[in-house]
Amino acid sequence: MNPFDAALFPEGTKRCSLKLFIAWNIPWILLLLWGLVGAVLCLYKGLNQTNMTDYFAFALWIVFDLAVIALGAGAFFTGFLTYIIGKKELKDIINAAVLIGFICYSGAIAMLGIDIGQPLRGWFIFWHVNVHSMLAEVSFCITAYLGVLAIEYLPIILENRQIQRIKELRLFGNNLHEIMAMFAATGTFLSFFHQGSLGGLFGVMYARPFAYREGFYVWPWTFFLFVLSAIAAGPCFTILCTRLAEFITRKKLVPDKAVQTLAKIAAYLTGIYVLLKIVDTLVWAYKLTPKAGLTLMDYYKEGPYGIWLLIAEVIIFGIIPAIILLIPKARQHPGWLVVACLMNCTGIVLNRFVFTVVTLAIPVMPFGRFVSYWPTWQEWGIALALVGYGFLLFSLSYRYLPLFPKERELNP
Amino acid sequence: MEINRRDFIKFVVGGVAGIHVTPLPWKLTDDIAIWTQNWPWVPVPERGEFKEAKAICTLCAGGCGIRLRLVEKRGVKIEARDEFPVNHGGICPIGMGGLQLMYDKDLRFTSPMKRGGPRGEGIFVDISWDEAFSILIERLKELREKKDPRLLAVIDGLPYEGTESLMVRRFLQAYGSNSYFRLPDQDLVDRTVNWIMHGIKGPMGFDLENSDYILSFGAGLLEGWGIPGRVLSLWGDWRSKGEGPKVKVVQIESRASNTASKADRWIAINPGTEAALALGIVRELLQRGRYNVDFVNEHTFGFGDWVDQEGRSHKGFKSLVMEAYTPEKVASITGVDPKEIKLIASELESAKTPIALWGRGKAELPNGVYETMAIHSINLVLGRVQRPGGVIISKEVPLGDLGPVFTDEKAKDSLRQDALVPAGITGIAHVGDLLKAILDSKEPVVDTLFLFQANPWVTMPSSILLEKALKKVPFIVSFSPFRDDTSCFADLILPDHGYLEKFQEIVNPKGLGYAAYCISAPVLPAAYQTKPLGDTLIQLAGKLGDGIKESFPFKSYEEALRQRASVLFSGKRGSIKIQKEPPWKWVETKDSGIQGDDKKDWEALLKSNLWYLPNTKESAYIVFPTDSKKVEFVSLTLKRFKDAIGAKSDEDLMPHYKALETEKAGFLFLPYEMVNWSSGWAPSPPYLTKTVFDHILLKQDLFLELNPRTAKDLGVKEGDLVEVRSKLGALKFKVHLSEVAMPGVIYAPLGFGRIGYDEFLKYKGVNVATILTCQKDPIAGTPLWWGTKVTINRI
Amino acid sequence: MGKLSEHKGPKYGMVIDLDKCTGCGTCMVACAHENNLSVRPDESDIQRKLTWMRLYMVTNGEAYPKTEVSYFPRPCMQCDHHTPCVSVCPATATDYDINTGIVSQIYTRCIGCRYCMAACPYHARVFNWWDGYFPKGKGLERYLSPEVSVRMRGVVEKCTFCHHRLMRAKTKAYNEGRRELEEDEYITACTEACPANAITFGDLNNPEHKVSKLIKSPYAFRLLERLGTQPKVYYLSKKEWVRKLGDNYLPGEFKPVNPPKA
Amino acid sequence: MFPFCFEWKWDPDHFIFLGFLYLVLIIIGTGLGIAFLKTSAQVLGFMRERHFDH
Repeated sequence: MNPFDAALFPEGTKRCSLKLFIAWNIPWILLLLWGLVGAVLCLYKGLNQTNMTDYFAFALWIVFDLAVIALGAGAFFTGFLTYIIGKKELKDIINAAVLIGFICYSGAIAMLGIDIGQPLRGWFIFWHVNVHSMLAEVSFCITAYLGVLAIEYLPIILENRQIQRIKELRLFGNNLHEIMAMFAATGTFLSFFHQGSLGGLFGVMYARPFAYREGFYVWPWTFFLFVLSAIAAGPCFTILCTRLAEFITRKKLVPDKAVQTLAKIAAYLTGIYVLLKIVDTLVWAYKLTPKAGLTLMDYYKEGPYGIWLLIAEVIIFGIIPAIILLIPKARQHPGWLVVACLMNCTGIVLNRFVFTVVTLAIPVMPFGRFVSYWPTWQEWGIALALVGYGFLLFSLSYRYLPLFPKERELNP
Repeated sequence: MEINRRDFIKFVVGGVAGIHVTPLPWKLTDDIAIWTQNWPWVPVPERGEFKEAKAICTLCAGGCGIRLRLVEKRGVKIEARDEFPVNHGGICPIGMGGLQLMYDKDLRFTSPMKRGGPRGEGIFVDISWDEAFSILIERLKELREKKDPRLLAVIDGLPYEGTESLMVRRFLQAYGSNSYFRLPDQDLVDRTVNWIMHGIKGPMGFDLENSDYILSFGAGLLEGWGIPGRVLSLWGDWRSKGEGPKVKVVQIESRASNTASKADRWIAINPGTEAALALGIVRELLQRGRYNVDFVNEHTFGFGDWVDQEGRSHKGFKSLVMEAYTPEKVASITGVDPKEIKLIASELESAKTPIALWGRGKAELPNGVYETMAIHSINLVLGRVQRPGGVIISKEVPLGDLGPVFTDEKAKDSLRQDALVPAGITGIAHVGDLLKAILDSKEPVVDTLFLFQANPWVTMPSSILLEKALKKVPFIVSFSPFRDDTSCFADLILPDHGYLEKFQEIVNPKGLGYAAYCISAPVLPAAYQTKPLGDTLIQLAGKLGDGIKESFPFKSYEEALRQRASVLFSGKRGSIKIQKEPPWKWVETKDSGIQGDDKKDWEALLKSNLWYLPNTKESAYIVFPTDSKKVEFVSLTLKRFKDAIGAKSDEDLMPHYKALETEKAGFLFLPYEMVNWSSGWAPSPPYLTKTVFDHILLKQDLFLELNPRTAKDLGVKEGDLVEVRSKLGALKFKVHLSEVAMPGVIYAPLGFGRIGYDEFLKYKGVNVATILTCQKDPIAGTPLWWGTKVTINRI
Repeated sequence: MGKLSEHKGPKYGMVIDLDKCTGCGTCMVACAHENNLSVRPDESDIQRKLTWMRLYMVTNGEAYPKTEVSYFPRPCMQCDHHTPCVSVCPATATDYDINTGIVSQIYTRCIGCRYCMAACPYHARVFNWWDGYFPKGKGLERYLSPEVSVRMRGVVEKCTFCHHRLMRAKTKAYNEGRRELEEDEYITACTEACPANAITFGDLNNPEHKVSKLIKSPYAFRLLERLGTQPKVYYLSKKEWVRKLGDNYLPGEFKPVNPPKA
Repeated sequence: MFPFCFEWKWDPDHFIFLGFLYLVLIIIGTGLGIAFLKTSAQVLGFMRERHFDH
């Protein structure tokens, strides 16, 4: 045991040796480096380093952005439940949720920075904002929300044993903690809108029949579906992450009560989401599509993307996990819970993939042609770096911060 | 004082907070953004005063009128001139992209150069004009004194009646050589037909502006036939909904080309059988007696059976056609339904001013002479010669000549001997003949070869021979302004100005329906160290001395042009002023605009850029300077040469169909041409690469076009890589399946696979011309290229 | 945005007669020249080809010898109703001009997020994946027009109906003390270049202009009209199969036009 | 984003959108401010520091 290292551990917790810890992180660091090379190339040489085209204006990166932002929704939603609704048991998992959210959002924003053709002018989105653009709304909200997440994450950092020694920082942390409800509320507000707007992003493209949806006032139905799917899948992802942490650390970190509360809520939300998604799909297939002169199968008549995508998204990775989660016996069974959460998250990722990639792969002009796309290693690198970054930050936080308040109790 | 952790943290926090209240980070962010808006490597076009200049375009022998938009002296845009009668507002993509050809350094020879690498690699090093001249003079003097002057050969791709071409021929003659070779093109075939049928040595024209029914035998009206600017613009008029007579276009072709698709009717025909169909149509007309009896009786010879001086009776055109071209027979040859033949005949009957057109694709590659005669015979039986909307055979431009050629003793001696490479009855030999001679003969047939605007690598079928042959030529000189493929084999470059940088001239724009002379002064300053061809020749002659010098008494090319023009002015015919009444209205021009003052007239001519002589009622009654003083269905001219052309029967003196003998095995391989891709001497401007579809060229791969049914037989799929092999060689293609292609026939576009020019053209696709196998036309000696059979193998 | 359509001022539009169009591509070359488009050594990748005017080749799908090909020249449609690209641009880098109906693009403002490209069903927008291709000393910058700024890498560009030509015409008119432009005073580069005169350009709000007469033809149609983008580019064709390709139709939906009895 | 950017319009859309944005920023700002001031107050001893537990 390296004393300097050990001195940083949360009080009364056991951690693996520094060597092992470093060894564990090497793959993540490598992923980060790969991503770094890709990023440098893209920023220096331009986006010709990717396989994106005028047809595939959005591609792998946007899919990743949408996915992680959806999965990161656990943060705001758990925060909302904990601080606004007052579900005290969730205090035991909120830290982890916040951290996951922070990882997802910071990663997503970094990736967006590379995705745009003129990163150095990226801030024009704010300066010259077009208030009618869903993307503007998204950018505003996720940047603001990232700030909120940082503020929520800060006290956790400040709870590090050594930092606690510094009076100012300790006090600052405490004081932030006291007014956390205020930030949680703000975060909830912001998240609701950008999760929605991410859906709106596609729903408003009324000249792309595959993505277009009608809606309420300025918000297409996808707006609400995305919010719903995000808060349904977010908690599941939080559960998965904590379960993974528990599996890797071979410790129990979160009391079942917290997990079950989340699972239960996720269950109902998933259920509602899937129902609405089915309704939405039917309206889309039988009202909007014919209006554009197309049949449902026209969307899938060519290219690598077939009707199986719809089946997989709605039935296999929608209805099934919803059912599993809704059966109390099933969701209390650790194995089934993980399976259900996994499927649920997959469903949401699939949904984001379909809206991003398939929308663009389908020609709208009768004499247009289907296009398909495969990312370059630069694109993969940058996308996977997000995973590496996530593992790295989570591992560090777990090792040095009291991420799981109940860890001591659960592992005496 | 010692700093403890507290102070340190205070310091850091304070610092971070502090910096953000200063404007520094914000200013920086802003500056960086501004930098991205003014990246130094993004060119900023120079500003300046906008001007406009008028010129003509001589990238082909069309002579379209163009307007040039200038910023100071910099050309920034080319537009077509609506008031210019030749193209009346039309322009082709190549002409539109012309400025890129002027400015793209790597497309041009930017100064005199000599070879700096192996032959054909196209590696050259800059030299001075003096050095270039002295190298050439030395060689020419030695050749003339010590060897045979006839070993100086010329490949001339310049417009035949142009002053530059005249100067080239004059130079050669004065030097004492008769080794003059042209590129075999349809213009040459037209001239031959004009000569053997009408007795006129000159180009033919088509008064399309007045035609109301166009029967096109494979003429790629939308693929760049004739003057693309003119034809495309006419096409627009023909398709105008509303007022004006409706013009009907019927396209006879094996492939669903743009012309075929956009025509009122497309008749799919077995490739190479056009002549049979034409004569079948003639027969149908004769059968019905619905032909122009007066014209045929008064103005033609050999229509009916005839008796020669020896009293031997011969078969005439009519009986030939009636016997040999019955609908059934024609149908079996051409694959065209007899009903179709009847329909065309009726349409020709009812049309007021119909015309039959020939010249496959762009009419750059030559058709057969007999074939052309056969198609033209439709016009003849309908009396559509020298009539509005018909074929114009007499388009003389009364330009002066360049004065007498001084052939000194040396020249006289060598000119007395026969040419090293004999020409056919037309008196004009072709590159093909030269190449064969070089490859076959033990004796050297050429020592020094001059290239003038000639790029046989793409414009001549079976050009695969070119590489082998040129490598046997001791010394090659190119006068091309462009790094064209053939010039890559040159040893010495004396680069011409780019077209807009020099005096440009077109005598009788190709296929135009009236006599015209287009000329324009330079509109751009020379971008590089080049010299106008005319001046180069004058200086060359001056340095060579002797009779050659005397044959070039001009101070400059301009002077030579003016000398010719002054004769034009003195004739007081036609007009150097563009009149309200267009030239195709068949009325005398009221005011010619010629004042009788050479200087003023010259300026006026350069201002309008055009002299033209409209046809009039009188033009209809010309005497045909043939032996019979008539249009000859049976060519007595040919009769005179019947041994030379191996004519055995009467048929051989008449229009008739004769199948090309081709190998039985394999698929017929036909090249096709595209209006948006140059398959001629001028390169395609880089912008044209944007207009080429990815089912024609993708990255470096050219696509072979074949019908799905053919593909099934071959067992190939879309995108497969295949090798196409003819007798001459093999090329690699990707496969594109398309119902545009006739089953059993495979097609590929011309003009790709360039080895010259720059990254925009170089090594893109393959050069289809290389492996086309040819037979020699018995009369004009031009290649008959549409019988190439190939085998296809997947690789 | 709907309210824009009622605007009374000039609203420039285009009519392309597909029966006249020969597919020669002169419009594309003219456009590239007029608007300083960069051309790369390889332009064969249609998904990354920089061109504002794109030519689509279509066939009637019949087997030989009934095959027919035709072409769709496709500039920016300058959509009039709730312009799909304009509403989505987060940085207001593209805008719909109420006074002309022209959709503009500000290259120095564009951040290259490409949302507009995703929103445009016509693929009228192209992205600068590379820096413009102007190698040092090659001379490709020598024919660039000072009227149009050269784009930098990483921004979206599109057809602007040669907006600078409108400015040119307006300046001229202003100097001659005129407020109104003549019909043929402002036309796009492609309109001027088309050798077959297949393209007509003018003010759709002006009943005197040819365009507003032409669009009344029963043979006039617009691309993907039923999506409701209200393009200001119209097409004409007497060929049913060509008109049918102008939009998506469910079986039996397409109504052929019977040519008016003469 | 600010009235001096040319695309700014004094219309409801801008009021609602940017109104909310600025509101959020203010809330976050105040939050941080409160925490900061409170802390400094406690450090400087104007205010008793409460023991805090989760």
